[in-house]
Amino acid sequence: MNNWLNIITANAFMPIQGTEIAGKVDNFYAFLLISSLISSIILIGGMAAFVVQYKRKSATDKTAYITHNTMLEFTWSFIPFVIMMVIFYWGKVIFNELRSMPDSASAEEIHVVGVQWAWNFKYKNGIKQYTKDNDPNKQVMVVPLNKPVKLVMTSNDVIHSFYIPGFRNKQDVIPGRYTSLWFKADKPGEYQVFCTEYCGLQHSQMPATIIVKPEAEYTAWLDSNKPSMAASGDGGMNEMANKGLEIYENKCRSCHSIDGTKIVGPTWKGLYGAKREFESGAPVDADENYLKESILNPAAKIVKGYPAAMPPYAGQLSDDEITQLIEYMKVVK
Amino acid sequence: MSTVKTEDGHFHHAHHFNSLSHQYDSAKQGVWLFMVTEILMFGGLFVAYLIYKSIYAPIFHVGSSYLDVKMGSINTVVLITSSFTMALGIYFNQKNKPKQAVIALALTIVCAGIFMVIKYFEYTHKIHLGLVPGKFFNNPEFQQKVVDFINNMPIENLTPTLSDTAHMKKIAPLYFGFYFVMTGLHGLHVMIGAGLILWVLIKTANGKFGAEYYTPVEGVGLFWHIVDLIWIYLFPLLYLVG
Amino acid sequence: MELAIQYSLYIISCVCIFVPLFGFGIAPPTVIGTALSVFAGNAYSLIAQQGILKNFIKDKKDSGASGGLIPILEETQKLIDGIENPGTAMKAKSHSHGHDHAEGSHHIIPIPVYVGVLVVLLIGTAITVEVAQFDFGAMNTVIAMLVATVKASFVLAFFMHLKYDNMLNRVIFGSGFFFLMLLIAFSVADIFTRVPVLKAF
Amino acid sequence: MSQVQSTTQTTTGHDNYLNHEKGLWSWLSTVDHKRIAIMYLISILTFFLVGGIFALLVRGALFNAKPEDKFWSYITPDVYNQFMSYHGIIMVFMVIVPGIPAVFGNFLLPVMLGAKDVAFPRLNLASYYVYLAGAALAVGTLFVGKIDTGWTFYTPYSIKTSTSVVMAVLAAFTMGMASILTGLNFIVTTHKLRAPGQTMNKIPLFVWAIYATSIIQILATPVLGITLLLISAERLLGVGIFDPNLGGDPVLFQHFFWFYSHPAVYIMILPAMGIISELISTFSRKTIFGYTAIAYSSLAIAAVSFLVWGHHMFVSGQSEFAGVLFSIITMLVGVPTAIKLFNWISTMYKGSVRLDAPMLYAIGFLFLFTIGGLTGVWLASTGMDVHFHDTYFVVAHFHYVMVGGVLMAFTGGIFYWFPKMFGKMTSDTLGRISWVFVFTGFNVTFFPQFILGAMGMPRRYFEYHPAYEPLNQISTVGSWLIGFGFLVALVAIIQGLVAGEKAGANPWGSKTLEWQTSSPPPHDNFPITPTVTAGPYEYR
Repeated sequence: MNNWLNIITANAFMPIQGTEIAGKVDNFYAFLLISSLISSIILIGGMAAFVVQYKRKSATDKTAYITHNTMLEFTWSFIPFVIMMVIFYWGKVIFNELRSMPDSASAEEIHVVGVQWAWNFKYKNGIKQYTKDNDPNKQVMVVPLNKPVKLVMTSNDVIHSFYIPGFRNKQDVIPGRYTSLWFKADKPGEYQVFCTEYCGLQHSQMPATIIVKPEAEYTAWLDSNKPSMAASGDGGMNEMANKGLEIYENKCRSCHSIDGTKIVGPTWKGLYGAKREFESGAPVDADENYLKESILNPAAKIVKGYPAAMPPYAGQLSDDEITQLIEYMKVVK
Repeated sequence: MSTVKTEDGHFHHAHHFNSLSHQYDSAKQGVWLFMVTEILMFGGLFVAYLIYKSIYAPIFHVGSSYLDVKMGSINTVVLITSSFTMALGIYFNQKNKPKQAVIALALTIVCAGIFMVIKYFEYTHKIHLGLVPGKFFNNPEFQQKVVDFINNMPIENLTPTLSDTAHMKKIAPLYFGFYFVMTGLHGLHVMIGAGLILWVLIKTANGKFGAEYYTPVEGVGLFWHIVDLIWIYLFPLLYLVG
Repeated sequence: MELAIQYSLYIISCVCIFVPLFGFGIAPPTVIGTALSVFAGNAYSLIAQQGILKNFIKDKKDSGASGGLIPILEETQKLIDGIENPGTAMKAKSHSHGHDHAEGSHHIIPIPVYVGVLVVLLIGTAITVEVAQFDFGAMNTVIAMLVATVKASFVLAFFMHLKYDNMLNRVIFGSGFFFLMLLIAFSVADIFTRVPVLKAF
Repeated sequence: MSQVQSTTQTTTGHDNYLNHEKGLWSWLSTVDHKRIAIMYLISILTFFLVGGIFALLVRGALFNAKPEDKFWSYITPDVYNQFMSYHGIIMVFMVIVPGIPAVFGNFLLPVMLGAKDVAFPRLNLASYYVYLAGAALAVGTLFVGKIDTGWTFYTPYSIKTSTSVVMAVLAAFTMGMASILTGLNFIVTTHKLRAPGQTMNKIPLFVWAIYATSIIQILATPVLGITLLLISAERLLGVGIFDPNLGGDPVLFQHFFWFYSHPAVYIMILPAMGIISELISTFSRKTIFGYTAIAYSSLAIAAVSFLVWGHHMFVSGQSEFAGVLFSIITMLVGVPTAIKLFNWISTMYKGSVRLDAPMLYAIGFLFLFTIGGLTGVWLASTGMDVHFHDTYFVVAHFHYVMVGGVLMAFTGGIFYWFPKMFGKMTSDTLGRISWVFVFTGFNVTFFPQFILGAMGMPRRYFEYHPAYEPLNQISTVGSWLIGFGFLVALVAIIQGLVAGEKAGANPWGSKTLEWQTSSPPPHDNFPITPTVTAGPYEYR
């Protein structure tokens, strides 16, 4: 019984409602479901009835000669038109609500950067979350309950799309541009995030979780995770290496680890100066020249045991940026 | 199409048409439909051009100053003249004067040749200066000029996109992307057109056409005029509008 | 006739619903334009297919009227026949003329006209180059495009014989530009109505 | 009363287009539109088989949620992405877009108009070879570098990926060229080569549909052409028009792409609608209800299709205003579509309906297209689409329209016109069996995907949340049923070719012009050019 009620309230098959707008979307969904059901009963039912009723009885059946009926044609073009305008308007109202951003004073702003194939979240107080990180605490975006959250999003490489089924909201994340998305979660809990714009090899492996916490817990989380000055300054790293770290986080991190784990490409831990063995050709010491070549034209030397998956970065990184990256590699030990 | 000239000097229309003029009208309609596709194909480029030009005006302004207006103007005149001689080629075919028609068509091909030679000099000059599309671009002076131009702009004309001079410097090669793609595609059409004109020239010389039947000349002519038409728009857009 | 009433009713109701929805921005001209063209299309099809014009001319002629609008109407009817039944129209022509000379399509333009067009085009080029020396601000592109369009229409009309060609080819070619306009209009409707996203930190 | 006083009596039935000339070369160099249509049929069925195998592989890979459970370890994410891309590219550019126009349009359009051939027969042959060249390029990528962008080639992914995108886009460009040439040919044929008395309001609705399709092909394909050329320029030179790194706007690419690809959806479905009009009228033995409305609605769909492409981009970063604008115009497409559906159903009213295999496929079309069309309205409304965009809901919707619509009509068309094409009947029993499998299998495969979409499962996922697993397994099983159904249809075709009983000129008792000549038609279609005196559906 409960299941059938669900169809009427249109929770049927839809994910849990995490926001007020989700409820509105679901009401609209219910309307569409029911009106479509009625329409298909009329159309398919009518068709089935005619097929049965007017089955051919003999090879010489006489049929009625009806060419057209203006009144009927007008009716069945006008009534769908009116219904569709209602659907349009209802959809437009919801769409406007989904897209009209809260003013920045009252909203919590979080920056989202999509990379192949992970999400970077950055908070105002400097907290950085990276969804492909080994630390499970970092694979989430924590947001406050009952407070509008505005996401300012961009991408570092290709188009991704930030989709939260529970909030019925989705927005493409585009390189070279900012897009935004907002929600006001009204139920605490965990919500799934998907990438819905095809972005290559691990398109399906970039999920994230949004954790909605009551405001007090949220503030506590913000404070306890606030990066200390020492950590962010990263003692011992010079300015060049620091800049390199930034580039690493934006462009390299999803394929190269700095803690020795194998992701897609080789780890950078202890890379500088080590001997490299290749699928073909003589081994080489990883010096500046080798590293630069491997960044600009990765296909030249493929490290043994790894796929030739890295795109060339010629034209995407300047010479300065490459030097900074190599400086950073020197630091990763 | 499969029209043949019989021994007594008359032309026979293909079996599925009623008459020669029926066939002529159909063929011409076909050619016009094809011209529509040409217009829409170049049109796509023009749309992109207009949009980017309105967003990144300084790049296009500085970029056009790097093109040689003199060479562009000569090319325009050459192409217009070739259109004229092409029209004459059709005219003389209509009047059953194959000799004059061959001369007119040959002149058209010569014009196409001149156009391509001038284009060649323009291209090599640009390539020499490193003024080429993004991947191979190598001309810091051009990028600096774009930045200078933006710095000299009145402050109220600056959009957030333009104020980011580092970014503008990076994307400055965009103009030459457009220049090479648009003129390159157009140049390709000029060469195809010249080839087609050569084809109808040979057929004219062999007496395959006459006042009754000259559909291929007309069709090739339409194609050639479209090539001209596109240049008429390309020239001011690339060379003159800063 | 019934059909026309039906569709006009339908279109009027469209307009009634559209205009209040969008205010007087881009939509009303588009909607009204579409509505008018659909009206025109319907009227045309009625005239063409139900022979209204033909009957009208016949009635008038039977009642002895001549002059005035009648010759024009007859011409129009011929044009419609040409578009509707090219096969039969063509047959009729080749029978009556005995020779393959359909009007329009084989029109020969004399050389002086071509020379005139050439001169116009050269002058046009000179004007474009000259005008580019002066700065009209935003009008630069507009002026250049206007001159180019004038030149282009000369090429189209004379070199490409469109002036003497049949209606259908003109419509075909025009449609190319029309759909190009659609591509521009809707792309621009997106790109220039985007709201920039501002970062708070 | 049929369209013409039958002319079949004068033909002997011995000389037809199949035996007019002999030898392989006479086929390869033919300019006969009927032979070209048969060559298209063979190529398209072959590519359909290949695309179908890719579809089965894709569905097979999705049987289990996690990679470690997948029953075939060969399929890794990159292989899956390639399969998914090949399925899309082959099915869209090589099967469905050329499908009905190139096969049935080529075969029937001149015959239905009472013409001896299409306007430009040699161009017609050329377009076949251009199509084959494009197809060869596309299949060639299988051996040179593969392709993993999906059929949409979205930038900047298509610029960055290391697969052979240039070759693939050139393939699509070449096939677009073929599609332009075919469309151009059909428009001129329809304008110029109608038999005496065959006015525009006496041509069959299938011709109307093909005509409207050709207009779209002419107007939309060139924009795809330039877009694809720009992608290759982008990869080779880095011109920057679509590359955000160099100042380009990837959303502009989507505008350009969908300016073609949305009308392309109607390139696919309009001819199918034309076939359905023919089938329903013939098998109900009744005049089509609302001829004018159906004919004009084809043109209306063609026209409006150019104004709605932005509904593919509601969440892609286009402005809110543009989204709303595209949404309202999209709603208008629903009206002519509804007109068509209602008219077809009313055609059956007080008719004499016979459920032969072609009619079963037509009924299947109506059923599936109703569902596909209605869910299309859901997706056209902005508020709902934000949730459904790029989920399995979209996948299910367009498969309901493309497979449920186009392929049902295509298969129905094959069974319907088979006697005309080859002069032999197919087995009705086999035809019906294939329908049962295709129809059931189709619903089993794709209905669960609506639910998956509502639950939020994104498309083009290799690995997915375990909660979606049961429905995916149902879906995969359904795909096997479809595969089996089409195999049975193939058997029916081969059986008909080899051992089919001889068909008369007009086995279904239809009134349109193509049935008034012998089966198979003679080389010139009609011994004497017919004079048309009545409309195409005069069942009195």
